[in-house]
Amino acid sequence: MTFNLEIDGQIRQVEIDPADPPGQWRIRIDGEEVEADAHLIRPGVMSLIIAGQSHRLVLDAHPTEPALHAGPQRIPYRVEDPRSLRSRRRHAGSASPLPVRASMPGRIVRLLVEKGEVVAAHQGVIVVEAMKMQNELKSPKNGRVAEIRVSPGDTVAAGDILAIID
Amino acid sequence: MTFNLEIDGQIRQVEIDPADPPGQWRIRIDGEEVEADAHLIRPGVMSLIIAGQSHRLVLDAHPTEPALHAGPQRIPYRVEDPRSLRSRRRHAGSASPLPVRASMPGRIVRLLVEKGEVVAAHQGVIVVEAMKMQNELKSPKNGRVAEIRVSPGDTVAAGDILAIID
Amino acid sequence: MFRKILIANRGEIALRILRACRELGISTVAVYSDADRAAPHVLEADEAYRLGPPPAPESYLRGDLILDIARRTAANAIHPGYGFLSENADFAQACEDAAIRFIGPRPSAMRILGSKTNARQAADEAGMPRTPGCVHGLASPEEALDVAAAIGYPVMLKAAAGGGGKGMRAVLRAEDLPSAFASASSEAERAFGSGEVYLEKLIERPRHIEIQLLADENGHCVSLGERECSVQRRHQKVLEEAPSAVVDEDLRRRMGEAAVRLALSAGYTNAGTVEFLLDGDRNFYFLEMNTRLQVEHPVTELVTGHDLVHLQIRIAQGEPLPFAQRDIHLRGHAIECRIYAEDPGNNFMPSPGRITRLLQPGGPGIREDSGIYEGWVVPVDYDPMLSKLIAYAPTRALAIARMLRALDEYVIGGIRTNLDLFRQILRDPDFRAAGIDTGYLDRLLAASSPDQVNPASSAPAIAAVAIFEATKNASNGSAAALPSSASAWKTAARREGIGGTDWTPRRP
Amino acid sequence: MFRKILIANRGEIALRILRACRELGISTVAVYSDADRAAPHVLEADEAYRLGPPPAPESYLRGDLILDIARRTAANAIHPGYGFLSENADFAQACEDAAIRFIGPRPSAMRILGSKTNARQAADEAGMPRTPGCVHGLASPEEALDVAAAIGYPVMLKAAAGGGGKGMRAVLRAEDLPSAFASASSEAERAFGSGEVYLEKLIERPRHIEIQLLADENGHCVSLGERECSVQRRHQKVLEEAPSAVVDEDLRRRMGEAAVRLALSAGYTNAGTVEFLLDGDRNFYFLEMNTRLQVEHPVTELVTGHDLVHLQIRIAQGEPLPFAQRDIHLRGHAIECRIYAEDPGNNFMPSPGRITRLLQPGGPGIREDSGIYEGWVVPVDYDPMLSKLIAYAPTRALAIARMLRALDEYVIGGIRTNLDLFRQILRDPDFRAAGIDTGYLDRLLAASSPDQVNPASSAPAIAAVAIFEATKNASNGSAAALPSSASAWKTAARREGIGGTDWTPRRP
Repeated sequence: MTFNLEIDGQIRQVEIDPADPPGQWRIRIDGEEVEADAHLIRPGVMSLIIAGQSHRLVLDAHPTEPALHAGPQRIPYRVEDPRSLRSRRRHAGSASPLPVRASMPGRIVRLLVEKGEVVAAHQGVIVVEAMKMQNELKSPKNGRVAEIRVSPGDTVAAGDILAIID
Repeated sequence: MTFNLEIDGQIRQVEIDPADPPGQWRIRIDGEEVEADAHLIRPGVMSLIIAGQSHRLVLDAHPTEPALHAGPQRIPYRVEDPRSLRSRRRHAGSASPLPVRASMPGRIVRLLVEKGEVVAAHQGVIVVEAMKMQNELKSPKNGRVAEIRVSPGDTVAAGDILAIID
Repeated sequence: MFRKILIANRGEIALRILRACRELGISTVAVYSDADRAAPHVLEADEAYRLGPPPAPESYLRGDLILDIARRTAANAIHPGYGFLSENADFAQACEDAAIRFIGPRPSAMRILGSKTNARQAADEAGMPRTPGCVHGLASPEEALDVAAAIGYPVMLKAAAGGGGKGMRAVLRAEDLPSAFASASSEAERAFGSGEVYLEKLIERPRHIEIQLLADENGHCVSLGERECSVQRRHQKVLEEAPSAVVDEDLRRRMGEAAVRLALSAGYTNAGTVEFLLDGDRNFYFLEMNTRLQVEHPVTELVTGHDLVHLQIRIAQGEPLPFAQRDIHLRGHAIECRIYAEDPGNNFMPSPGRITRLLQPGGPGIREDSGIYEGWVVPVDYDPMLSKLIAYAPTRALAIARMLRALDEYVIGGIRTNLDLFRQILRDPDFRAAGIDTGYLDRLLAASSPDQVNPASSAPAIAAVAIFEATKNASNGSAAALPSSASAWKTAARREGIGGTDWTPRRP
Repeated sequence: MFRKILIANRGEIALRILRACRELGISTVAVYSDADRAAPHVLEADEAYRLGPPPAPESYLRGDLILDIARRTAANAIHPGYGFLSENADFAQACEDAAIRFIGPRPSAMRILGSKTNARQAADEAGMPRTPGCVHGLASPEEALDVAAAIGYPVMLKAAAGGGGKGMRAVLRAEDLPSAFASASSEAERAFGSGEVYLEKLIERPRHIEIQLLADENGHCVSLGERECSVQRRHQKVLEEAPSAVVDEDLRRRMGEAAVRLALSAGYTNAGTVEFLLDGDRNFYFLEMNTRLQVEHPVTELVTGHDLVHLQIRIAQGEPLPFAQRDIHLRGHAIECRIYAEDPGNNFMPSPGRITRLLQPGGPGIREDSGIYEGWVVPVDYDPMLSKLIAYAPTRALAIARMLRALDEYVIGGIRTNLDLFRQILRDPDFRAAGIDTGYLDRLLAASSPDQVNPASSAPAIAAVAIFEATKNASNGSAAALPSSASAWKTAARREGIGGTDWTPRRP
């Protein structure tokens, strides 16, 4: 099995094959081989031993951002469909459109950009209020606002796509 | 939904219907009506409020004996197929055959009865050894040994049927 | 003796009180809003009754409904916990009128000490040092200017009915005072239903030190030592410890005696806390009194060895305190972290939602007072506190090390929490040297970059994602399953045969 | 300072030692058998290495493999825990030879105090009271008859290398002695590889009281008070407490001083326990010394406020004890229950298997040293201890109440446990009055009917089964699902709209 993994802003190519006995895996990360011994403690909690080092890894089933707890660290990641990645690589320089999603339920307070506007990565795009606190949602990339799907006063659910940055 | 429940040596007829709003149930136990408000805490763990009394009930998924933890009590139970019960009631006085099962993995040490022998409920039938301790398996009912499926020296798994009492 | 107590609260404190009742052989009545039907305090109580919809004014603040349930269930007493109705003298009075014991001080004492201006007058009468400033509400901006001129700038405007930073303004110069007065007053009006504000001298870089009191109904009052609560974010406590690293025996005795004097002068009974500011020269100034159990009471329990909720109940039953001041000895050091559903990386936005994964710490010296479980959905309607994690050890340094160990064992998935914030505090050299004041945490947060760079993702994390992906469909049989404890056992059992095991019955 | 410690054990004690190492900033190496690949001590360690198949002689008793792993990982020290290699002087010697610190006493002290006959000689030299009888192994039944005649019947035959009731026989009359001698000797030979037996006067209805010692490598030794371990089943401890209800300051001091003298006379270092029998007139008799950490050490930690594993490590590093005898003060009362996978209703048969459901207790005064999790399969290969549940409270009565509260919160499903046994003990009037001796529990069990009649099954249990049945297929959508925390939240969120919530940012 081969797939691409977006983790900490980097894209890594990962190849994985089960080995013997059960629980042993051969994994290549960008070509570099790792032998891992994995046991499940309970659903989503894995004991992993790599070259004698013992690790506890816990899947964080966050609704919008899958992540892994590795020791004290919470590491967000995204598993990419190999095809979409290939197509992205082909059109190098013009990355695919990315959504701005609500990270929690709330109400739209105001829009900070307009459709067609050029935005920088991490620039504020939309302000959402929940539990009497305001939260500025940021652009995931440098690009142009392709679409805005909400207006001030709308209520939104966690994970809703509020805008698309092209 | 109607079924029969064997619990603490008694057989109770239980009828259950969902009520409104979700979580409310109307339950008749041998004709006596109970209104229950049930919420799931996590799989197998239920919060039940009946007439203001709050109960924590936990399913004990034991391999051979389903049971419920109700407060500090562990209550074994068996849900009966309505048909088999009806047939049992029709032939009142001659209950159906019951198995003697291994309650844990072990090795057969000796047989205390022979095929055809008359046995009383709770009479020792077969001795099993595990972890250097011996365990006497008892007859589930008054009856006759219809079948013995093991011999001394055999190893058995938890839940295996070792004999049938008719 | 009480036979039955109604617990008019939710979350960890409801569960904590419920456990105390059970230990004393008292049965318990829980109340809940619709958001809390599946909450731990409902699950563990003997009886449980619905109050209403999730918003607190329609549920946990409905004193009328709560009293009605107490009457119907024949509860002898109501424990209000903290927050909600705990400092509401009218509710305490209604309980008294209904012949149901309110577990806390009498309404009269609550009225004196619950208002900050009244409490400042009581402090004066008890001969207790307080911050310079007024002891009555300010009638006008002009009066505020006069008082400020007399005590000197910088000054602090505060709401008389307030707390938690609401209606509070630091004012450095006279020209800023009139507008600060207006905004503080209107904020106080909105938050507490009273616009009364007063003014006191601003103590620079103070430590927040508070004294725990217990007073029985026979006029016997003891101090159970201090807690240091200087680690605050925007005037809200985040981490507390006992004892304080800067309070010695002499200062502890003097603060304790002052606090006891104040309580006795107001006829105070039950548990209460007197809050002080401590300046750089270790002068202490009365700040306010909290007429209830505090969130941070466990650190005092760990260093004194006493159970404050047991004692609250016993005092309310009319029992005398079972110890005298000379019997109170502090031992070891305790630290509490308030674990919140909030995102420190995103301006501390609350992060309600479903807890999809929960691994809780344990072992020596770790106590967790928690109100959550795996699968619990943190409601949007209340304070987002999930749990209080408390570490106890012989010394402050070991308590810090133990807390860090426990934090590393703790995993909360599905929502964001402030677990990382505590790692940052506990590793900070200033905190470790006890160089803290009430501005400490805000400075620490301002200094640390909000967008922390993650360390390079490591091979174990990538390998784990890969294995989780490769075994995702294992339950359908379509892919290799990950072996677990059960498979190891099966393999071993098959190989060994059951008779060949070497279990030795001796237990050391 | 040690950089790295290998923990040559499994289960709760491995995890407990691992946590101590982490708190002291020392990295950890776990070892495991095939049955323990998914065990908590493997999961939480920094490094983990396989030893071999499940049986202890092929894994945790393989000192050679363990030393090899310690060498390869550059571990500075090995902590043996209890059981397995912890009292093996040859292993301790092998560690010393490999320049790896064995965290425990020197092999020479282990050899003196590990043999019961040698230890009895040392007790005589230290001027410590012991039971009348011999201080050497008995050469023949005739010698046994002579000794018994001299001290008078009843007498007790014991294995010199023994423990846990193996090779032990009470003898009431001379005519029974020769056959008892033969069977005790052959049982000892089988269990310990040495048939050496000795004989002592049988103390009637004794209490088992033991003194915890800590000795540093500078000749400084202190006693940390006593533990009462009289609640035993067939000579195996089941429940322990500290302090003992019958030991006063004077007796504590005298027993402590005697224990310290013995330890110093043998050049003992690190943690150790001197076991005594106490007769009805409160005379104490030396029984044996355990040259390692005890299972029941947590009750001492809770009443003294010290961490014995921290101190073991610091002593092994050559540090002096950080306190003197006069600094040791006992506070409050602690009780430990050893939770086993065994079935008290079925002759205490071990009950290995998968833990399908686990609800663990928590809150004030409860410590759990556990080695299990939901889904863990208790292996058939080792002692079936699952967990140690420890309750601490200001008084013995409250510690009992607290333990009962915690036991009621505890649910272990899928296997049988002895949780109910503890409820029975803690509710027993004799136990509550501290009227216990080493025969107490066997008498209690003999008196209670083995086939306890269950109370009539109640409506809640039947209703719960009915609802579980009715919702069994809910995940397939074929039946009504049971609402959970999540559904309550969704309903509320829909109804309220998110802007209308009343979350108040103030935190008490």
